[in-house]
Amino acid sequence: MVNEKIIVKSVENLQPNIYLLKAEAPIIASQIKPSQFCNIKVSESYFPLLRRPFSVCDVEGDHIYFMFDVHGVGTKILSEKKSGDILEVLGPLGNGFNLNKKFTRAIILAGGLGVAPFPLLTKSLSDKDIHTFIGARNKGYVVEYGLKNIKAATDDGSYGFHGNVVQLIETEKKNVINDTTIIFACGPTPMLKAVQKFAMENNIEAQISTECAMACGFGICQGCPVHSSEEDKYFLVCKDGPVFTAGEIEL
Amino acid sequence: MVNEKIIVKSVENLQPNIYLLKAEAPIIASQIKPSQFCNIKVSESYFPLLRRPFSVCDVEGDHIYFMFDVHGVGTKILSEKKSGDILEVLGPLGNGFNLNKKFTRAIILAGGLGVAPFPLLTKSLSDKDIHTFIGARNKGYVVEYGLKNIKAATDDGSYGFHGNVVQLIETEKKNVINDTTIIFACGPTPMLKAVQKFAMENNIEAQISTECAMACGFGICQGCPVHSSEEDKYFLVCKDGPVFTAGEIEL
Amino acid sequence: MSQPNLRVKLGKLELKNPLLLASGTVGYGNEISQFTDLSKIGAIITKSVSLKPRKGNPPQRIVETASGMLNAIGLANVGLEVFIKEKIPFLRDLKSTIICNIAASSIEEYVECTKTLDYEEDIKGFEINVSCPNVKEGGLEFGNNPSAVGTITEKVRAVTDKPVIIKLSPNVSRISEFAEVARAEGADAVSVINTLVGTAFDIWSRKPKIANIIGGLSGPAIKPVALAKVLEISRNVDIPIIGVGGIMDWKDAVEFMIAGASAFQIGTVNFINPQAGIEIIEGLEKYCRQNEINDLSKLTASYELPK
Amino acid sequence: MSQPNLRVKLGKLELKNPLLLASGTVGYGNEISQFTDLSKIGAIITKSVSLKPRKGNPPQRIVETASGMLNAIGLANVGLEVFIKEKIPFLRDLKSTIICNIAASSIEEYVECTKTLDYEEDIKGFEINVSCPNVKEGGLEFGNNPSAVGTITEKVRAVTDKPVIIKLSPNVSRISEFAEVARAEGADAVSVINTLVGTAFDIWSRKPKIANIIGGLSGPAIKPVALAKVLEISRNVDIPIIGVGGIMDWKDAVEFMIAGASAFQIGTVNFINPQAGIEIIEGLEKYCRQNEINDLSKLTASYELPK
Ligand SMILES: Cc1cc2nc3c(=O)[nH]c(=O)nc-3n(C[C@H](O)[C@H](O)[C@H](O)COP(=O)(O)OP(=O)(O)OC[C@H]3O[C@@H](n4cnc5c(N)ncnc54)[C@H](O)[C@@H]3O)c2cc1C
Ligand SMILES: Cc1cc2nc3c(=O)[nH]c(=O)nc-3n(C[C@H](O)[C@H](O)[C@H](O)COP(=O)(O)OP(=O)(O)OC[C@H]3O[C@@H](n4cnc5c(N)ncnc54)[C@H](O)[C@@H]3O)c2cc1C
Ligand SMILES: Cc1cc2nc3c(=O)[nH]c(=O)nc-3n(C[C@H](O)[C@H](O)[C@H](O)COP(=O)(O)O)c2cc1C
Ligand SMILES: Cc1cc2nc3c(=O)[nH]c(=O)nc-3n(C[C@H](O)[C@H](O)[C@H](O)COP(=O)(O)O)c2cc1C
Ligand code: FES
Ligand code: FES
Repeated sequence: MVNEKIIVKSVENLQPNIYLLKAEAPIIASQIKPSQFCNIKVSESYFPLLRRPFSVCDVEGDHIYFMFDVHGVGTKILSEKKSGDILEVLGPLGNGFNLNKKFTRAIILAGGLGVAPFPLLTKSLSDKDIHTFIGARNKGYVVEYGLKNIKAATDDGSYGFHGNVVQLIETEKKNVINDTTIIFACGPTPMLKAVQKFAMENNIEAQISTECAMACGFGICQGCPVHSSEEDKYFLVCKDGPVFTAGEIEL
Repeated sequence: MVNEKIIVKSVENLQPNIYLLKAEAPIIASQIKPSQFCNIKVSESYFPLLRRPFSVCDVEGDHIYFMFDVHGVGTKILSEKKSGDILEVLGPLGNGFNLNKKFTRAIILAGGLGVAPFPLLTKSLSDKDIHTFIGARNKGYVVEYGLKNIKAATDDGSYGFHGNVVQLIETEKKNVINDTTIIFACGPTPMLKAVQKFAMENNIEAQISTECAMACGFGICQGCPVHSSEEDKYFLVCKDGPVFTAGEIEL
Repeated sequence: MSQPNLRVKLGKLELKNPLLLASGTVGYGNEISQFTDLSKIGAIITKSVSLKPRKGNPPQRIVETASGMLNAIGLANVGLEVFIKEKIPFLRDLKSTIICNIAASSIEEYVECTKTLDYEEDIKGFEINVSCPNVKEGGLEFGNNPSAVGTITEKVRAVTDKPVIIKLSPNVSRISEFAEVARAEGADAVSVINTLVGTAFDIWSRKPKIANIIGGLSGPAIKPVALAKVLEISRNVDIPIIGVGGIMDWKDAVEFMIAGASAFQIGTVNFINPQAGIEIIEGLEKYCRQNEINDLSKLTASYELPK
Repeated sequence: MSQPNLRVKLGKLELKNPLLLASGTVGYGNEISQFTDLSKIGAIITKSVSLKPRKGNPPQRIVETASGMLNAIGLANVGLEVFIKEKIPFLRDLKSTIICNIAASSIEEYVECTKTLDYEEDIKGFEINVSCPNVKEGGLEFGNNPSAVGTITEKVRAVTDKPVIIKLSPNVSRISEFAEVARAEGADAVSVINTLVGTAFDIWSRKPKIANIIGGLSGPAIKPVALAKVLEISRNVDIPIIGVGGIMDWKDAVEFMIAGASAFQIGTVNFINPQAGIEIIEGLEKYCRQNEINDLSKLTASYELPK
C-alpha cells in the first residue's frame, strides 16, 4: 500500500455518462490484483473532504485505468481531469478476488458500474474459460470494455436480455455451470444479495465484491462494516474485503 | 446591479504572479464606472463559500477586465480559468470615483494591485492631464497596463524610485500639483493613510478607494464597516464606498 | 399533477410558503429586493432591532472559514424609531410578510420593543433573538439559561397577540429543554438555530481575525448540527420548528423539513446567491411533483428512523 | 538558526513534540505506521478501549458533510484483554509514546480499566473519553454533566499516578466549567474538543444517513468552534489544553497553539492524508525558524487580544 502521485494521461467516454481514466502509476500498476481498489484524492484542496474509492479497472505496463460514472461531486471532478493532472492515490487497498483455487471456468456477473474490476480479472484469467454476464439500466449504460464472451441484460430490454443480470444467468445456468466453476460478482447490494441466493441454491462458490461508504479505505476509521454471517461481529469492507465469499457476509 | 453570467475569454500574465482576466459581460460593461467593483463567484460549487470582490480594471465594448494577483484559494482558482468558462458576477457594486468635479489634472496613486481600477479611470479621463504614480514591492510587480504618464517606485529600488509611492509623490509634488488637481488613490490601507495625510497637508482633494473583507458586497451583511471621521458611525465599504474622500473616513 | 400546496401554519402564523429570509442576512429587504421578489417568499425576518440604534462592532466583522463564515456584526441596527418610520413602509409597499426580529440587553427592553411594534399592523409576528453570540450584555447569557428564556417568552407573550417565535441558541447541551420552556410559556414556534460560537486567529500577527474575538459560525459547515437540534426538538417537544443553518439549496430545505421543521430560513446563502430564495421555492415545487406530495407541510417530521 | 525545540510539557506529561494522533482515527497504529513513523510523533492516542470488546454500530457509520464528516462507529474496540495482549506490544516495538483512551458506560468501568492498564509501563498516560456522542448508555450524559466529570476525574486520578487527560465534550454552554472541574480533581490536561452532535437525512428515503441517527461531526468545519472552546478555557482555567478539531495542516496547528493549546491532535485528516502527522511536524519546525521561535511551547496562548 502506497500513497502514489499518479499522472493522468487521458479521460475518455465509454458511454455518455461513463468514463475511463488512464494514468501513469508504476508502483500501483506493479502491485494491484483484480478487484483491489484505490482511494483517490480527487482535488488538491480539501473539497470534497474525503477520498473516493475506485476499483482498478485495468493495467497496461505502468498505466492503470479507472472506470466510473458521474454520481456526485467527486466523480464530476474526476471526469474533468486533463492529461498531465496529478492525483494522489492510495493503493492497492483491500483483498482482491482469490484466484488460488482450482477452477477451470469463471462466470463474471456485473451489475452497472460493477463491471469496473472485470477487465483486469479477465486479463489475469487468460487460461480460463470465461463467461461474462453484464446488467445495465439500459443500452446507454452497457460497457463491454476489456471483457470476453459477453451476454448483456438491460432493465428496459433496450439491449440484450430484458431483465437483470441474475435473471439472465438463471436462464443460462445449464450451459455455463459445471463443477469447476467460480462466480465472480460485483454490483449494487440488491444484486449481490441475489447472487448470494443463486450461489447457495446451485451450490457453487461465488466471490462477491462489495461496496459501502468509506472514509480512510485502509482500516483506521472503522467506517465500513459489513456483518459476518458466522459470528456476531463486523468485517471491514476496506480491509477484510471488498471481496467476500457469498457465504461469509450478511448484506 | 445585476448577477450576470459572464464568459471568460482569456487569462494572461502581466507579471509572473499578476493576471489579467478578460470576459464578455455586456450588461456590467455598459454600466460600470471607474473603481466600482464586482463580487465574483469563482467556482460552481460552494467552495470557496464566499464570492471575491474585484475592481473592474478596464472595459472594451462588451468586455470587462479584472486584474489580480494570486493571494489565496479564490484568486488561485480564478487564475486557472479557461476561455469559455462561465462566472457568476454581481455588479456593478459600490460608488466609483466622483468625476463630476471641476478639475483639470488627475494624480493617480496606486500601491500594489491598487493599480487595478486605473486603466478604466485613465480611459474616462481622456480630456484631463493625468500623472500616474505606481508603487510596487519590486520590479516583478510593476504593472503599467492601461496607464499614462507613469512614474514608478519600488520598495527595493529594483525599478524606478527607491521607496513607496507616497514618498515618490512628495518628491514630485512641486511639478504636478496645481489648484485644480484631484488625487485618485487605491492601495493597501497603510498607503491610503499616508495619502490621507499627504492630501491634508497639501490641502488637495483626494478620493481613496478602500479595501476590506466582504461577504455580500451589496449591503446586506453589514460585514464591511469603516468608521466615519465626522460622526460616531460606520459606513459600509461595499455600499457607501469603496471610494471615499480622504477626510470622510478613519482608516 | 396539480400545483402543490406550499402553505404552512406555525401556531397562529400562516405563511404562503415555508421559506423565510433569516434575520441579519437581508437587512431590511431593500437590497435583496432587487434579486428576489419579496412578495413571493414566506416572510422576511428583519435584522434584529433594538430600542436604540446600535453602531455595531469595529472591523474586521467577518471572516470565511471552511464551508462557513464567522460574523460579529454586533447587532448594528437603526433602532426602533427609524425602523418604524422608514423600514416598515418600504416592505409594506413590496407586499412582503414581515416578521420582526428583536434583540435586547434586558427583559424590559424586549417587552418595550414588542409593545411598541405590536401596533404596527404590517408586522405579522415577532422573532425574539435570545441567542446572539456577539453582544456582551445580553444575548448568549439569556440564550443559555432556560429560566431566562422562559421569562422573556412569558413577558413578551403577555404584551402581544401576534405570533411569537423564540430563536434558540445552539450553544447548549439539550436544546429541547429550551424549546419546552418556550412552548410552556406560549411561544408559537422556535427558530433553530442561531450561529455557533467560533473564532479564528491570524498565525502571523497572532490576533483574532475578527475584532470581537469570537463570532457566530454560519453556512454549510453547521448544517449537520442544526439538523440534529431540529430533530431533537421534533422528537421531544410539541412546538412548530423553523429550521435554519447552512441551507444552500432546495435539497437542504427538504432535509430540514424531513428532520422536523415546519418552515425554514436561509441566511448566509443570500450573500452568495441573492436569488436563492426564489430558486429554492421552485425546487420545492418540483420535488413535491416528483414525489406526488400535494401538501408540502406533510413533509414535516416525515423521517423514518430505525428502531 | 539552530533546530527549534519542539518538546512540550503538559502537567506530568512530557512529549517530544506537540503532535498527537487523535483517538479513534488511527486504530491501534498498525495501518498508519506504514505512512507515519510513530516514533517521530508526540504520541498516539489509541482507539477508545472498554472493559469488554464492543462490536460497534451497524452500517452506515459515516457520511461526508460540507468540510466535515459524521461518524457513529459506536466505540467498536477489541476490549481490554486483547488490547493489552496484542496492541500494546506492537506499539512498544515501534517505540511510539502510547496514551490510552478509555471509554466506559459507568464510573466503575472507567476506574477498573484505568487500574488494569496502570500496570502497563508502555502506557504513558490516559485520556478519559467522557464525551462520545455515539453510545447510548454513557458518553454524552457524563460529558454534559460537570459533577459526573468531576467524579470520574477524581476516581480515575485516585487509581493512577500517570498523566490523566480528560477529553471534553463541545456540546455544552460553558466548557470552561468542565475544564475547571477536571483541574480541581487533579487532571493533568484536557483534550478539547470531541465531535459535535450532528445528523443528515436522505431526502428520497427520508432515513437518516447513518444508522445511529446522530453522529459526531469532525473535520475543518468544526475548527472555528474548537478554537473558541480552547480560547475560552485558556482565558478562564489554569490547565494545559490539547487542542483538537479540524486540524489539516501545520497552519491550523499553529492557530490552535496561539489560541491556548500546549499540544494538539489530528483526527480526520489521517483518513485523507496518512502522512499529515510528519508533514505538520516539519511545517512547525519551518514556522519556528521563520519566526525565530527557538522553543515551540512559547507559542501556547500567545494570542494578542484587542482591549
Ligand atoms: C471498494 C469500492 C470500489 C468502487 N469502485 C468503483 C468503480 O470502479 N467505479 C465507480 O464508478 N464507482 C466505484 N465505487 C463507488 C464510488 O466510490 C462512488 O461512486 C463515489 O465515491 C461517488 O463519489 P461522488 O463524490 O461522485 O458521489 P457523492 O454522492 O457526492 O459522494 C458523497 C459521499 O458518499 C460516498 N459514496 C457515494 N456513493 C457511493 C458508493 N456507491 N459506494 C461507496 N461510497 C459512496 C462518497 O465516497 C462520498 O464520501 C466503488 C466503491 C467502493 C467502496
Ligand atoms: C472593493 C474591493 C476591490 C478589490 N479589487 C481587487 C482587484 O482589482 N484586484 C485584486 O487583486 N484584488 C482586489 N481586491 C482584493 C481581493 O478581493 C482579494 O485579493 C481576494 O478576495 C483574495 O481572495 P483569495 O481567496 O485569493 O484569498 P484568501 O486569503 O484565501 O481569502 C480569504 C477571505 O479573505 C478575503 N480577503 C483576502 N484578502 C482580501 C483583501 N485584500 N481585501 C478584501 N478581502 C480579502 C477573501 O475575500 C476571502 O473572503 C479587492 C477587494 C475589495 C474589497
Ligand atoms: C452576517 C450575519 C448576521 C446575522 N445577524 C443576525 C441577527 O441580527 N439576528 C439574528 O437573530 N440572527 C442573525 N444571524 C443568524 C442567522 O439569522 C442564522 O440564524 C444563521 O446565520 C444560520 O443560518 P445560515 O447558516 O443559513 O446563515 C446573522 C447571521 C449572519 C451570517
Ligand atoms: C471516525 C472517528 C472515530 C472516532 N473515535 C473516537 C474514539 O473512539 N474516542 C474518542 O475520544 N474520540 C473519537 N473520535 C474523535 C476524534 O478523536 C476527534 O476528537 C475529533 O474527530 C475532532 O478532531 P478532527 O476534526 O481532527 O477529526 C473519533 C473521530 C472520528 C472521525
Ligand atoms: S474505510 Fe476506514 S476502516 Fe474501512
Ligand atoms: S460586504 Fe456585506 S454589507 Fe458590505
